[in-house]
Amino acid sequence: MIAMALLKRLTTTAGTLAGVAVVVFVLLRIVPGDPVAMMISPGASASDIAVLRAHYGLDGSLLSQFGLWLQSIFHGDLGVSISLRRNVLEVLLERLPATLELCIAALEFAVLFGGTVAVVGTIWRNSWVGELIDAVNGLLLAVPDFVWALAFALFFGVLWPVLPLSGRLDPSAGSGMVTPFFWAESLLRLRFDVFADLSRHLVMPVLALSLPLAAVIARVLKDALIEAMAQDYVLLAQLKGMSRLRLVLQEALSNAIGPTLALTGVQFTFLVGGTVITERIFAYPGIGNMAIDAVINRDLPLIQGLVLVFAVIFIAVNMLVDLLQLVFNPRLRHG
Amino acid sequence: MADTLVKATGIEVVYGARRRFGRSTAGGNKVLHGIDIHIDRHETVGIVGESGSGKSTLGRALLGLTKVTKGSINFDGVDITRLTESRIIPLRRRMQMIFQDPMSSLNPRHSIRRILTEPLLFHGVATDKGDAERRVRRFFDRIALPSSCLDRAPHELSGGQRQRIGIARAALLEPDFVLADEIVSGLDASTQAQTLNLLKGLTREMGLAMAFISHDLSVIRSVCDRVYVMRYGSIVEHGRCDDIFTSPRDLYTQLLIDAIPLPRIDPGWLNRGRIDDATAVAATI
Amino acid sequence: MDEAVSLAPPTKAVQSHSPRWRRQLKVLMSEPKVAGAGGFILLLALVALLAPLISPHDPLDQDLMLSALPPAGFDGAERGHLLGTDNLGRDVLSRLIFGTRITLIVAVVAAGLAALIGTTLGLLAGWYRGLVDGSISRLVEIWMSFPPVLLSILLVAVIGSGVTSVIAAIAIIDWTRFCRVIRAETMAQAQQDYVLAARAVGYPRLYILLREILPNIMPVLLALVSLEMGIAVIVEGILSFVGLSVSSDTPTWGGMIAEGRQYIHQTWWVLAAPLAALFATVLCFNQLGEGLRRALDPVLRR
Amino acid sequence: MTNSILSISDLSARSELDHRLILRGVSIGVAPGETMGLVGESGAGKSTIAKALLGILPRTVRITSGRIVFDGRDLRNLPERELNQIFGDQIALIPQDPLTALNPGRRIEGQLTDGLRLRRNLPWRQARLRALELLDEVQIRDPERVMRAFPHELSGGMRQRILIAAAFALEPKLIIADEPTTALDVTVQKQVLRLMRHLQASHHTAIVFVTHDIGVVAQICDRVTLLFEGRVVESGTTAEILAAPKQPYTKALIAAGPRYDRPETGLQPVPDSVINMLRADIIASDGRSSNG
Repeated sequence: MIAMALLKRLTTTAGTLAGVAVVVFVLLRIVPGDPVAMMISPGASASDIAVLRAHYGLDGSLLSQFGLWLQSIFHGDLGVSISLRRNVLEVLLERLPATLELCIAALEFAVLFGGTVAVVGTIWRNSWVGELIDAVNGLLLAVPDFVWALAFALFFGVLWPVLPLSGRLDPSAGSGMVTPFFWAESLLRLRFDVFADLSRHLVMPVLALSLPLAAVIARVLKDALIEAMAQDYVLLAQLKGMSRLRLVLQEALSNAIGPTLALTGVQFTFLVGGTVITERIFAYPGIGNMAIDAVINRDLPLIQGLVLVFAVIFIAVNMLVDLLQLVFNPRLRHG
Repeated sequence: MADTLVKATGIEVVYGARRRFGRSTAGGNKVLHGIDIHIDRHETVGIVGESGSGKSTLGRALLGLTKVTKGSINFDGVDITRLTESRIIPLRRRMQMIFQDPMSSLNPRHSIRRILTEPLLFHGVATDKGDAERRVRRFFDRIALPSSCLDRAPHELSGGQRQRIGIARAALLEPDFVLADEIVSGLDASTQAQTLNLLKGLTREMGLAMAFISHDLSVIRSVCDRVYVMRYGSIVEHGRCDDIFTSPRDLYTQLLIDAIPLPRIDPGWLNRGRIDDATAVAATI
Repeated sequence: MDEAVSLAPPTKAVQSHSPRWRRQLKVLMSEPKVAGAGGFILLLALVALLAPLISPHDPLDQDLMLSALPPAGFDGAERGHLLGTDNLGRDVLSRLIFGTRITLIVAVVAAGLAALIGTTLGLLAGWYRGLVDGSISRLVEIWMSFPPVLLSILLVAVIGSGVTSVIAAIAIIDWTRFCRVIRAETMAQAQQDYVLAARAVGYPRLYILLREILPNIMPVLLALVSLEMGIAVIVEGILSFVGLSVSSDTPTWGGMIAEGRQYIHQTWWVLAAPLAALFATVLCFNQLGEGLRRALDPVLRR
Repeated sequence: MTNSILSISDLSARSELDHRLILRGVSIGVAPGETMGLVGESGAGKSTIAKALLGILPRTVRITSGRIVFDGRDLRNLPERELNQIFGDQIALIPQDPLTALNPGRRIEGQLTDGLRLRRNLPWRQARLRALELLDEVQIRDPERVMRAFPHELSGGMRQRILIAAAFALEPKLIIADEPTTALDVTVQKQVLRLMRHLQASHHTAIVFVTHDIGVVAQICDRVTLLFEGRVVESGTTAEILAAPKQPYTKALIAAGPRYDRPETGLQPVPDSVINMLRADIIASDGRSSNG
């Protein structure tokens, strides 16, 4: 039964990927003006333009261009970035880990913080604690990552300057990191000085990205928990002498996670999308920050590469959510 | 059989069949297995069965609201099984439906006036708004509802009032045939009796034919002339109520009748008819 | 098994006799969130409309003599400039007031367009199911595989900056939010008995969608529109922050935030003022949405 | 009621929401091993009594007067710690809807053994064995498979048997059966009623059977208490109540339900005159008690 569900999910994912490829290809080709003109740096000679046109097969029909383009992507050849003069794939792989570390840290914090708030809000739902949580959560839901980032920059960066305002690592700390996964590597190699400095740089961007997700998780999980708590099986468990905390965690949580997962998945993709602006505000060297420069400089190959990377991440997240749904919802498994 | 109003022959309904280019392939579960049923004019026919017997699906199939995968349905001489939507509309007026849950069967955002008058204007039963309003008010007196209800929304009325609005909506269109799908299960004995008496009165006055679906044999006995007993999508027995209830032929019907607890002391009832639990278990997992 | 049945006669007493719409309006206003948030947004609209009259200074004229003045209450503040001036000597409060115009225009128009496209497709997908639903859902899935912010930046860069392209970008990207929610709500409503009853009466399919189902979608739709207006304000802020929104001389909150971010150490208030305004506006649209959802849903309210 | 296991005297309760009386001086006695039927139309207060006996009254309902003596002890002035030893242990519940009374996300085994492990701190292995015995006792064919199954894989009748097994697991002195067969098909209902009667005999547990179906009461209850809007209208052995009801409301309620064996007699709604008489009496007594 699970295999069939997996197969069905893979086919839809393939369909989506194909669709994304078509949209990216078309989006960058309908650009007014000659695509090459968009790509060449000023002062390039006529022969350079010809080479570029040939490279992208722009003289062939649209379909053959698309075929050529797809082929090159499968071989990992995302072209050369115009503004950075480097292979797009190489640049992406170099800066992606920074963004991944940021997103995963934000996800962990959001799940922990949002989950705790939901459980506490459920246990004391009939008291002022419950009402307070609802009110504060209502406000949190309204504040996007963009506003959080700027508010933190203002507060921690200027009024009470405790945290570094930009960058990922102080040059003085002398990283000596080998892999691009600084945070993980510094922990593994017990370089706590580097780890501490990295963390100080991460606090504000992580908080800015995770608070909106935490607010969604808190609200959705709490509603699902309260609905589960009203069921008879929780009443029976209570009569068996279970404590309130155990009632929530053992009886209600297992059934509340299913519905929460779907929404958390969607919201997490917004979080990943949010790195574009949050990294920009904190000058954090991830792929998000680079995306804005790519757009401003009309660096089409780099833009193409970035959009594809983001799309792959989003599709992977959605697939992961669907698989987790199977784990948490026995009814789906048995069909 | 001139006076047969509704006739269904060999009906099969399969839910969840994956349709490839119009042809429904294997898969999906068959809910009705070749049903033959007929209802004559001015006759009240009961359809009884436990949950999962397919009685509701059969009811909706009779009205052409559920697609039938095999067999045909005939309404007053017209084969409505594969009629296109536009061609079935004139017939719709003559076959109406009353629902079990009065809360969800009335549009929460429409006023009662709109719910009752719009169908009359749509089918031309009423010539204009004023005529429609007069008909509704006259009918309200008949079913003891205050005409001030007209300006209310459904959630502002009691359960009993909403149920009578549901009956009014069907009856006002002066249909020939009404389907009542579990309209009293979940009501108290008193309100149940009031609702059933109202319905019996209306069917007699308006000469309606009615298909009355219920899981409660006692209700069926006091409302219907004939009854069809259903189990797992098939009809196990049918006949006049007096015959079926006094001398049921099919084992399942006997089991069903004997399982009804009567409000009288009957020491032997509890242990009578011990069907082997294995069959019960096998049948239900 | 509800226990609390009053001694009232069997049929529920019928309440007052005022027409339905006035009662619905009274109910709307009784919801604190709707009254409060709605009030603030109306105020904002007034400020946008009367900007030239109420703004203390011309938002564009620079006065280098009065540059970088802190807001009132801090030492060195000038009486005429309540919220101080930026490093070019322009009055922050005036720019904020004029910035309201762009913000509201983008919010209302972009959210309206996104709602129009998304709701139409959502209704069709949720009601007609089958191929229609399949293709629309696939399109939504593909569209949601792109990060909205990056896509909007890309679109504006491609179409060219300016208010219309910002509005177009937001609408083109955020219609999926409406489509997803309205499709789910339509499918939920379609399962209710009142839809089957409408089919039994004989109304044609499209008639049922528009006259029976759509009114029941309204609470969700209205709440979503106000939420979307809040999101549109944010996206406009981001786009002008990145320098892609309106031409630089028309003041926008996002533009002010971008300048504020650059000189954050010298003139922090140039960042704080528009940020506070942005937050208050988004918060109000958000609370208005929640208030509407609770006020308009009869079941929730009872 | 000399040797009663449960004796409720003059119990009254009020709703905090609209300050109306839900129970008006209810007195009920139940002997050990006896089945007492609580009958009445919806809104009669039977479910409130059941919840009071399990200590799960909603926050908005407050008991204003009366005593509930269970096994010789007045529940209304016992410390919280002692009450927790009674509710769910010596007084158990058989719920109404088997669809929502079993946790869809957990296998049956955990839900059967929790009570044994928490209340009797039986080790895991012993609790599992006891659970298998219980499933056998409720005539479930393949206990091992059912233990591993999830609720959605089992029929309604099967799930109700499991809930009954769970109720009898801790050998309670009193079981509250809150409309236990209302959600079941009539053939399954009969099997479940037969099972409950059989288990009651072997465990000699008292049962308070809450229902609105007089037919079920006639077949399963030794004694009956008929309620109308929070007041006891009539009480006695099932035979007395059915054969010679003294109150007009009792007679009318028995006649209201349709009967397949006498189709012409059924379908007589309780006459308004009877209802108004009862209500007048209630308002009079409310007047006395509120200023008394």
